[in-house]
Amino acid sequence: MFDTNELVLNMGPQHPSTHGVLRVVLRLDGEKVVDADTVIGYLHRGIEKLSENRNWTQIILLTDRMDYVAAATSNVGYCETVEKMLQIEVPRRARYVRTILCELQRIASHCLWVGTHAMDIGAMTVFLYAFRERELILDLFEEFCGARLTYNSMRIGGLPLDIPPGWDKKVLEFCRIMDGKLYEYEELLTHNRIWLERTKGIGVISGPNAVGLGLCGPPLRGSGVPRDVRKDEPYAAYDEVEFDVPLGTVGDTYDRYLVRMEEFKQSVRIVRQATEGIPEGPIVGKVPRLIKPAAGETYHAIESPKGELGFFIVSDGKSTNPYRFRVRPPSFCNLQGLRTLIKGHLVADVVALIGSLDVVLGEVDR
Amino acid sequence: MGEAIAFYTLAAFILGFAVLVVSTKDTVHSVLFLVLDFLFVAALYVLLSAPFLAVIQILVYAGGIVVLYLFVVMLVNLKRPPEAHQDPRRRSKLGFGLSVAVLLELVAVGLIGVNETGRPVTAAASVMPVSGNTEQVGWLLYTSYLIPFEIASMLLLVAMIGAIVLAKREL
Amino acid sequence: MITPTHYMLLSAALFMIGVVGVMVRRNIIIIFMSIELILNAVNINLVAFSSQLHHVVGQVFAIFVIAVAAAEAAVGLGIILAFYRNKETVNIDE
Amino acid sequence: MIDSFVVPLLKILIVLNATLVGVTYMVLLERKVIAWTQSRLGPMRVGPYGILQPVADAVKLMIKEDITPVRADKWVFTAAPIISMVPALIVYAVIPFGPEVSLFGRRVSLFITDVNVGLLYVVSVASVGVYGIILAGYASNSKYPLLASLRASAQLISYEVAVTLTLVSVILMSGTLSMVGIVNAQYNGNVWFAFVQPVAFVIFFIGGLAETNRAPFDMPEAEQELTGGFHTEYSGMRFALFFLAEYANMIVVASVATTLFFGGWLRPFPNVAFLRFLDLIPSWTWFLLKTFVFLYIFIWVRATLPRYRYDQLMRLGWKVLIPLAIGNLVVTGIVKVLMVMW
Repeated sequence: MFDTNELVLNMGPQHPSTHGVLRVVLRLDGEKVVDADTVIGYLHRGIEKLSENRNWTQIILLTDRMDYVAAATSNVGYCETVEKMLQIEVPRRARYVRTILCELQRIASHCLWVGTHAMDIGAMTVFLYAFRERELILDLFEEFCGARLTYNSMRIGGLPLDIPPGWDKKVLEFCRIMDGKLYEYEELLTHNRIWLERTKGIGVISGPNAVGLGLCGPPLRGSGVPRDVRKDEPYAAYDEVEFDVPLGTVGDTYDRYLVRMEEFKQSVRIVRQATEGIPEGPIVGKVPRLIKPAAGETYHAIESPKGELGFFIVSDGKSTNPYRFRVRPPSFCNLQGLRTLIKGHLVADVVALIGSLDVVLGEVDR
Repeated sequence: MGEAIAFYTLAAFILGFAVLVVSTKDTVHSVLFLVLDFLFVAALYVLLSAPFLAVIQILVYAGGIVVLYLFVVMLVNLKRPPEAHQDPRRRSKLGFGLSVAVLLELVAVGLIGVNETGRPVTAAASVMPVSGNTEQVGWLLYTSYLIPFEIASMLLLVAMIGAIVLAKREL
Repeated sequence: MITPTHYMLLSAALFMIGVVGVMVRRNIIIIFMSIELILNAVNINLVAFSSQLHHVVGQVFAIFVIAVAAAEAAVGLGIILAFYRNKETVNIDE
Repeated sequence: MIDSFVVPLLKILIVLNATLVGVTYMVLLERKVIAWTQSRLGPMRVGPYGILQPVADAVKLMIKEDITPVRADKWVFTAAPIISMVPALIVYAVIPFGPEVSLFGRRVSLFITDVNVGLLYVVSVASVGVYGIILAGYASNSKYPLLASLRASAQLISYEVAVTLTLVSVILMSGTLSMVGIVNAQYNGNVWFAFVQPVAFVIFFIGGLAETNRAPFDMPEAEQELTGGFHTEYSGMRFALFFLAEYANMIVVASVATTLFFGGWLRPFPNVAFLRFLDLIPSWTWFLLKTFVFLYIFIWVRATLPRYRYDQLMRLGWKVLIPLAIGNLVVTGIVKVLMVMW
């Protein structure tokens, strides 16, 4: 009906389902999306440039501000990159705690994702259920490092503090609770007819196309590409724990949903193994008093909840700050796929797809 | 007396809104006045003890047909206001003159005719087997007027298909 | 005392307003609405006589008129949309 | 004089006020029930257990600035909330809350009026309610409301067809269009129509959800897609009117469902003698109780289900509900004819 004049709809940056300040300029034919432009940059703080003027330790707390729903993961990613540059051996105990924190963080991030994704599609109850469990994780983090959102929970070479006494018991207790709660989410969504109709066949992307678009993390695995940094290039203690990498088959929104729901379970499994197997020992390796890596460049990637989070750092070997600091944020790479995914779908699917890519704008814009 | 007050009030509203329908610049306002007009016509039907027809008037006209009008107005109004320029070819003056003349004639007829009291014609009133307005209408529709009723339904079906064919972008 | 003459006058006036609308306006949607007014004027007559004669056949015919009006609106609006899509105007003289 | 003017006026006054109070508390009920579903407490601050929350809401909405967008169509923009509120309220004219009872020594019927075409009246008034939403979307002169009002008009017209078809099968059962007559037919027939017309009831309920823009059919006001839909540009009291109209419509749908399918004011098993002690509870309480159950289900559904997509909703309406309703109607007619021929 609008075919003589397409309707240009400006979705965001102030919109309830753009998860922050994403702006999508949609060209609509009726309710059908003909084309979409993704506009980013509303949350740009110049973290990469700032980092080039901070010393190596100070950068840790900037990494908190990138993916603010999974700050500990960014901390680990950065610290491991610097450790790789300095060739520091991290003690086993620290690596185990890092694994636990990363996986707890993955559960927390996925909780936020399942809540908001379901909310975008109109199922409001899952949101509050998921936040209830996320709260438990935030409590665990608060006990570990004193903060609930931006943790600054890592140090180069290890951990700032040992885990508090009894903390591991609480983590195991959380794992027990989480197993039951996951069942609740699945009850509300996985076999819900409306949920199936809203997610199946929406935003289908094949494996090769997903690789071509540079998707990573759950969206890539949802298309059936077995790529998980934790398995392919193990870091922390991932080579010492058992877990499976869930894969999708079709590559639609429902597959991405299933992949993340399975990752929940795998994360709980990893946390349980790692917590039960924390070795005794020091928490910090041998770190020089003045951190000044030799000249050269390093790239190190870890598997953040959103996908492959990489740090590329160049050191000139002279100053106490990086010469060049560059982050490869998974949300940014996944967001590139949005335009391809939403073409031909309806306005209502746009929010489902934004949710299904699980982007955090703090990380996209940095 | 009460009937007279009701009639004149309703008549005033009906005519007033009708004038607004044809004279308003904004098409959407025009559609709105049309709805109001139909609602008052429905009230007139109640006054004429035809409640079934009144409800049908609201249901079909106000709730159905005019919504379609509004829908179309909204679709075509998106770009620019219609009647942006004057057209010399349209004889609006002639139309006005003609209608004013007929209206005057009507008023004249009315002034002469109103004093004649209407003679209620009761001869034609056949004996209905059921009572109540709705039942009577239904009875007639399904007995004496069954074939016209079916033809009307066919007409609606044809109209439906026609509308789909016209409005569909590609068949 | 309200007689059928009153209703006929009302109906005639409404009819004339509809005719003026058809003659004067150039917006095809308003012309269609004027036609609806005309049909309503007819209905008022039918119902008035039905009430006068104590016979509902007038109402039955009014229902037919409404059915026809619905058909007319559906097809007419379809034509308007098709027309608008080609010419991008709703004025009948363009 | 008293019977023809004072009593009806009093009844209108009571029903109107009860409705408005009921609607405001409906909002509280919804917040509370959804909160409990989501393991929260809901409003707790204003009064004990948040019981005065509606008052606070009303005050807040009244003192809020009433914004009219500059490029809006001012008259239509103001009229739209009123247009959606009025039909929701005048439907109560024909809803029977109870039978005739004697009150202060005079026979008083617990309904405002019982017209011959009661059910059609409800349907036709409800069909006028569409205008509020369409006009709000149009008058706001903004894209989200426009999309919402296009969605709304298509949705409401489609589901009206399905709902009206189910009503026809109820009319076939009762043989009358009068709301009181329908309740009496259920009394005389010894059965609530929900048990003889289960298909019609389910379609009516689903259609009712769609007609009142409730989840999972709340496309026209989908917050996550259209940022509030048709009332995006509204604030203050005008927004409140839309809000109240939605809840008033919910109560209407619940009351109509109660009247048509669940025996209105009748107690359970109205003809079973040994349950006579149930008559101690007045008839209107039964009515309110049944209506409340429906409202609870409305809220429950909202807390549980995700939202349908627009095209899926239309598909459900046209390809599932309407054929089903027609089939149900045909079967009802055949059975009815067979029963007469027997």
